[in-house]
Amino acid sequence: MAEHLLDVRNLSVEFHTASGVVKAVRNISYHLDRGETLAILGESGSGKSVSSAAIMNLIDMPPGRITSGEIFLDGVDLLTMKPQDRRAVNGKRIAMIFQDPLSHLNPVYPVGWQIREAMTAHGLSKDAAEAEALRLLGRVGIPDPQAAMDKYPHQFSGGQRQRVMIAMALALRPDLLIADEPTTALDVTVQAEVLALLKELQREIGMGVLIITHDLGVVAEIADRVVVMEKGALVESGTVREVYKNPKHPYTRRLIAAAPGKGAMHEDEAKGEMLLSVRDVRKTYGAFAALKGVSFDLMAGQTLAIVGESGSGKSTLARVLLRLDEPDSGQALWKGRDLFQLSPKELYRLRRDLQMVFQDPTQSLNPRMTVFQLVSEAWVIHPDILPKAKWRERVAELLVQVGLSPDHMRRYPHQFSGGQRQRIAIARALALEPRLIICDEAVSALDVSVQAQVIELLDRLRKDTGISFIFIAHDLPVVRDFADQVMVMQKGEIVEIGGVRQIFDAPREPYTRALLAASLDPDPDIQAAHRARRA
Amino acid sequence: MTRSLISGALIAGVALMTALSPVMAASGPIKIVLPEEADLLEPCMATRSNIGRIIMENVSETLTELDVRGKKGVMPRLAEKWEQTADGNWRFHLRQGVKFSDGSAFDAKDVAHSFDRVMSDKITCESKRYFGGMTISTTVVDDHTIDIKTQPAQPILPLLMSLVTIVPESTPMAFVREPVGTGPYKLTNWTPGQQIVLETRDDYWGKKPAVTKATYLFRADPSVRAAMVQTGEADLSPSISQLDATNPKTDFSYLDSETVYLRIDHNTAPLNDVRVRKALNLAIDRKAFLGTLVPEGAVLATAIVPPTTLGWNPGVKQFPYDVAGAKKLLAEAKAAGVPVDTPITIIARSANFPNVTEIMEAIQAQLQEAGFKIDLKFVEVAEHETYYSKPFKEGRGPQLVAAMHDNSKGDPSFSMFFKYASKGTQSGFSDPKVDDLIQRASAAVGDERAKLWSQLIGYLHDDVVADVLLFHMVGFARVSERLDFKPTIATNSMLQLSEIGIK
Amino acid sequence: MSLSSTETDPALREEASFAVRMGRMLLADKFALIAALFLLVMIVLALIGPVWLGEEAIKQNLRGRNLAPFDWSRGWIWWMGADALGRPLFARIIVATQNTLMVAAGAVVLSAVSGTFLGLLAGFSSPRVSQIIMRLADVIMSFPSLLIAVIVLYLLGSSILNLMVVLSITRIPVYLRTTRAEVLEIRERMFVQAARVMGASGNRILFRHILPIVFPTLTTLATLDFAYVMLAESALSFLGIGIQPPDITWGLMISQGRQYLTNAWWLSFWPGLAIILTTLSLNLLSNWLRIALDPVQRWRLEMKGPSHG
Amino acid sequence: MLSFIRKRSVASLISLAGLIVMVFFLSRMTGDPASLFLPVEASAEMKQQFRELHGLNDPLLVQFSRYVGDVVTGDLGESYRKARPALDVVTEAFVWTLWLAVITMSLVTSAAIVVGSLAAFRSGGFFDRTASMLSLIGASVPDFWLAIVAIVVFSVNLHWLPTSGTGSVLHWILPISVLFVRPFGIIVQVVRGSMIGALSSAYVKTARAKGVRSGPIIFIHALRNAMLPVITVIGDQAASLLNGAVIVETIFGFPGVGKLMIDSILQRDFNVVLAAILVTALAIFLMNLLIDLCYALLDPRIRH
Repeated sequence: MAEHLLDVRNLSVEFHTASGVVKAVRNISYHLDRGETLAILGESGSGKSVSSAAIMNLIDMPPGRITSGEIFLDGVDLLTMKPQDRRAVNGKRIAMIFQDPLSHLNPVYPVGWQIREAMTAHGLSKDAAEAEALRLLGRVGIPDPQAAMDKYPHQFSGGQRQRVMIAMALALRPDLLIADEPTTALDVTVQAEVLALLKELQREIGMGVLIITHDLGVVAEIADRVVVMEKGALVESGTVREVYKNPKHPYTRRLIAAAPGKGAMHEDEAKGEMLLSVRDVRKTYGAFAALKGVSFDLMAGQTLAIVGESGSGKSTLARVLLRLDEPDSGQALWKGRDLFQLSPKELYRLRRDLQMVFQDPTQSLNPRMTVFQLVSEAWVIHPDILPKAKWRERVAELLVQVGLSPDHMRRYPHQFSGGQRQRIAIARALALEPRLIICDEAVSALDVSVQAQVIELLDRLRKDTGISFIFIAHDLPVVRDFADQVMVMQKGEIVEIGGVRQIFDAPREPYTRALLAASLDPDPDIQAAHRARRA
Repeated sequence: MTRSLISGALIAGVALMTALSPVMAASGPIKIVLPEEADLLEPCMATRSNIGRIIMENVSETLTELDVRGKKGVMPRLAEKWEQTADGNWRFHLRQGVKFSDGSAFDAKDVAHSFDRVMSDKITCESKRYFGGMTISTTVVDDHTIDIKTQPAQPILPLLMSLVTIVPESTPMAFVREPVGTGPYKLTNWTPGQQIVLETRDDYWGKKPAVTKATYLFRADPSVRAAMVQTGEADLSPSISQLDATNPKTDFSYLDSETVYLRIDHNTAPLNDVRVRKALNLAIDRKAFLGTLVPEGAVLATAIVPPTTLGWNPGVKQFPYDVAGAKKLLAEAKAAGVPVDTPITIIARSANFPNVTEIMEAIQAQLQEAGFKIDLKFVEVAEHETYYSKPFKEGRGPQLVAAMHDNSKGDPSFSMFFKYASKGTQSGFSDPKVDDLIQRASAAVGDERAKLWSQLIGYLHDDVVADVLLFHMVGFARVSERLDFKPTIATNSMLQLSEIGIK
Repeated sequence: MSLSSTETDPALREEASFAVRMGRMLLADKFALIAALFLLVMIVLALIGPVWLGEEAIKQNLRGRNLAPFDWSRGWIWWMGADALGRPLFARIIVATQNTLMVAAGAVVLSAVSGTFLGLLAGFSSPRVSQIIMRLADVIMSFPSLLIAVIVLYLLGSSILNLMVVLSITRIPVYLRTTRAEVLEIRERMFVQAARVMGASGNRILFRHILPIVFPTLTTLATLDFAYVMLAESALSFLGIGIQPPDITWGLMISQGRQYLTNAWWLSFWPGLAIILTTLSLNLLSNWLRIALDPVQRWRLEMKGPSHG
Repeated sequence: MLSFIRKRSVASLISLAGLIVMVFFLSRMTGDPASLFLPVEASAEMKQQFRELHGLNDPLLVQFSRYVGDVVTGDLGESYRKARPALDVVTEAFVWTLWLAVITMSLVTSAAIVVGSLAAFRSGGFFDRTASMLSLIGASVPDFWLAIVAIVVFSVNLHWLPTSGTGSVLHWILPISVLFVRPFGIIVQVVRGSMIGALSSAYVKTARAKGVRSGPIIFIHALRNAMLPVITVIGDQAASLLNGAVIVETIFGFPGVGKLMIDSILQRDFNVVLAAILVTALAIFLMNLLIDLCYALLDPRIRH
């Protein structure tokens, strides 16, 4: 058979952990040619990143161990190479960019220096490297490259950092670029730009690109072929189109089904009584104005989605409404009383009605408390809700209500998966029987399939209990199937607010349209259409 | 094993002396290592040992000096002769042609000034304490004759004069850091914390000493001091630990005029009862200490002053070790209603003298053996002082204060008043007969004086049972073999370089 | 119901109890294990020592002073030799264990508790209060510990308790600073915010949510400090302002034996060894704790442990 | 940066003031210098006179206000025992301590960093285990014990080095080596710990992906990041050295500020004690500023 640029055969890697040996990938095989883009699609724990780490020789051994397989680069097995040859391959022939560029760039050296090093490490002269680094920074679209050379990672925005990473990776025009979740941490608009840049550069250099992602949209946008991984096994592979159109493996089907933004949208129901009415709220941190006069109303039993990119002020708004931060001005009428004027005592009472679910359940649950303690803490703080005798039984109820089983009570958060943790967090919020729950990016840290389930759960709770939700997200499709009202924010201001149908079907504001256009659709055809429109 | 070595050391030492001293005397520099640095080099503080050791008679001389090697008593130094006038005052005839190290000539005015300085209240000169309770006036008769009038008459003034260092008239009424004196040496370098250097001067009136230059170093740790002489970093260490004194060629023991005793506070029961005080004395096995915790050469004390002192009473025998006797006395006292079971506290000063901890622990054990209840308490120097000297704390329990007293001056008057007179600052009792004896003895002269002192010593020891006298200590010096030097009872407080020969 | 999720139990592995896991990890680290055992023995000796050998430890025998070690003719109690008063060193070291450990433990507890409390206060209260506390810490920091010792012991008299006080005062800032730093970081964490949203009181947040998180760090610190305090104590005794005879600690024994070092080395060698071994064990143990209590590094130990999965 | 320095200075000034007040009053509660300066036989009059001369008879507050008055005019009073300005006495001694501290710390730091880094790079390896063990032992040895043993072995028995004192270079070897041990033990462990963290960090992964050699990865990428916590510890250790290595100084007859401190404390030479505390506290403050400067140099995030 023809020689591939990259050819991974029966690769198996295992890790020794507290709970014994974990088989991270079990003899998986895939290949990739020059100019081609292969996507590895998988959710957390699928082991999608492990094979790439093996290719880059980045697996720490111990605890890791490669138990079988070969990795051929142009027919040479990387795994049996002599160390120094191996090192010569990294960066020169295979380069890699990572998720979260901030932590992957050395915080204490200027980016210019770091890009240069990629070349000097492989024998380029300092001056040549200097010049090339400058050119690259320009090429990846960093404004004022000359100045940028001497800046430090923390002085760039997330998108720019990723561009720097790309510049660094492509410094030596490698044959193969591995991109591990390159756009996950980025805003949708930025994500689109970065992916576009990658495509461009691929065409320019003619390299093969191996992109690792959990996002069908990204696959549809950039990949030619895709392999799907589940729990360390490769369950399906093929061209993006055929995999999407007729997935064979049930897991793949489930994944595609879970992709947001295809269910039915809510009708604008008749308004119930006014629950919360926010007027002209302002908040500045030092010089930075986070909220520049925000006003909106929320009806009982209604779900308001607030969508905006980082820096739009959506999270600040949540914190202010919960009195985690004090606003500079404005008022928020809650049943006629102004939230911002409440005395500590009144505030304490308000807490019962007004709850929050945080973005990352791993951090929002105290690791030292059992599920029972976590949920029942609500009643320790507000003893009048429930007599101690009833706690156990009520906790069990709540756990069932959020789709966990009562015997999870004795366990600690770290024993659960991300989705389960978020369910616990929701159960905790429900324990106070609130009128309104504010979900700050409550699902964005979760896998797609889990996302769908949690959203479904929230929606069901709304129907059953009539609780109102303020649902904060950075991505439009997520809220589509769930919101009654949608409020688009940008730079601390409301760009557009309206019924969900109106926002999605007839967006008035260009920014809203831009957001819609930027958010990636899992369907390769639709995505292709998007691209065409953009170009 | 240590024991045999020590005695060996002595014999060999003596032999060495007698054999080698007269032989051709070379000359040159030496290094001397001392336990603590002199923080001052003020002549009028020379009576403090750490200062005196360096400047006394080396830099600053006195009118008279006490012969500590022979039996000559008080000898001339800057004064050639002296006589007591009819009215009990003294006339000193000064040596002529003597120059200070700053070149100025020495005459009676300097002596007068030196006295004024000592007595002045602008500075606190230590030597002043020897003139407590008397008024002194000086009259310059001529350049080389001076009359010293004391009120009351002071029979041992010539001896006292061995404590007053003579400074030139120009010396200010404040502590000086560069002592100027008539001695054979002058201070040439003083780097605080490191070294003090004395060098001979050419215009010294007396004979040129063998040691041309003496560098003083300071090390707190005794074994380090010993090691330094051994390694040749120093030539002489006047005080090393008994344990290190293992080399008969270089290590000599000497009676160092320090007397260790337990001061009894007679004012509180049960210590106010003489039987109890006797019992204390009987219960301690002094001999057991010799050669173990206390050096072999040490002498069991029957007085607070060393045997070389005027009026020392050979008739007084130290208490035997007699536990049974002690128990008996305690029983009697108890029968007589004395609260003998009250716990008694021994207060000692940590690092006061070698092995102080062990010695006190041993004494505690021995006293408990005899049926006393004894607590042992170690305190640092400042706190010790508050227990040792008056005013004593009110409401204190019965206390024994372990202390060490130094009298190398050859006359008990420097000890008796402070330790035993009713007004004495460290006196634990008040006894009219004692007061009377002290007063008469201090006023008396010659044999009469001696008689009275020994009477007092006997009375204190046998009748009053004033305190628990333990040992006259011996010190150990390590002397490099190239030196010809034998330590004396005064070596602690005075180290005359001119007495050191070099082979 | 459809919701009871697809993501079922692989993540939901049952987990051994805390104690058992610590035990496993201890087994995994030979050095730490030995250290732990050694300390255990020391603690036992500290408890029974005085009762067991109290008599022998003070029985003097001026004839048999500075008896050399390993002289088996004299009976087991003399195998370490005898001190300047002919008391068996072995007995004395055992008896001294109690004081030595008690002083150290007392000091550590005192300083840890007060330091932690102040730290929590400084970290959680108004900037002004925090400032005051931190300045106080500075003062204590630059206050020469020897001076503190002299002052306290002069005013209160030298006793084991006062010595604890002295030693603890000097160590308070260590805990204070660590705790404060941790609190400042933790109070911003999500689960603290969550508690606030639920309306939890300041105290509840401080003691129920923050303290448990700081605790491991503090335990590690305390273990390390225990060693430090022991050295400090012996140093004080060495300078003659620590424990005073007839009480004994190892440090005191060293300083008493010091003058005999050239001709009876064992007097200060054995207590010195005792100190070194104990501090060493504590250091080893605290290193092990640091890893064992750190979820990120834990695998290093658990990997070596009997794998159970 | 400037405003930061200003803030810090104010803070330390407050602390310093508090320190002085406490020391002044507390120390004066611990006994009477007169009875320590004069022999026990000295008469009450003489002691009285001594106290008069040094103004120790006035009520404490009077004494204190006088002291403060003098201090602001830069006069730290006179040493009772040495009859010379306390400041001179202290500065003399402090120079020695400073040298001792500087030399020791620079040796310790450089050695500890190299050893610690290499240990971290192959953590669990042979070198790591030996290094860790040695450093642990080092951190566990009582320094005075070590000092005595060192003298007995190297000076008395082997005659290699002078027992104590100052003068030649040789005199410095023993004190420095004794002082070296503990900080070295401690810092090695910190370096190792912090380096293990740094080496497992994301940016090191990037560097490896770039194909950078191990040398640069350890000493350029990881080390600089790992240094921050290390510097803090170095600061603490240096501070304790500046406070004076009392015991080592005493045993080696080294005229440092630590020895001076303990002597003056025991002799109740209050002015010297206060002066010594002032000087050392000041030095430590400056050193801390230096430390913060190092932070800023090492980590741009602090700079901006």
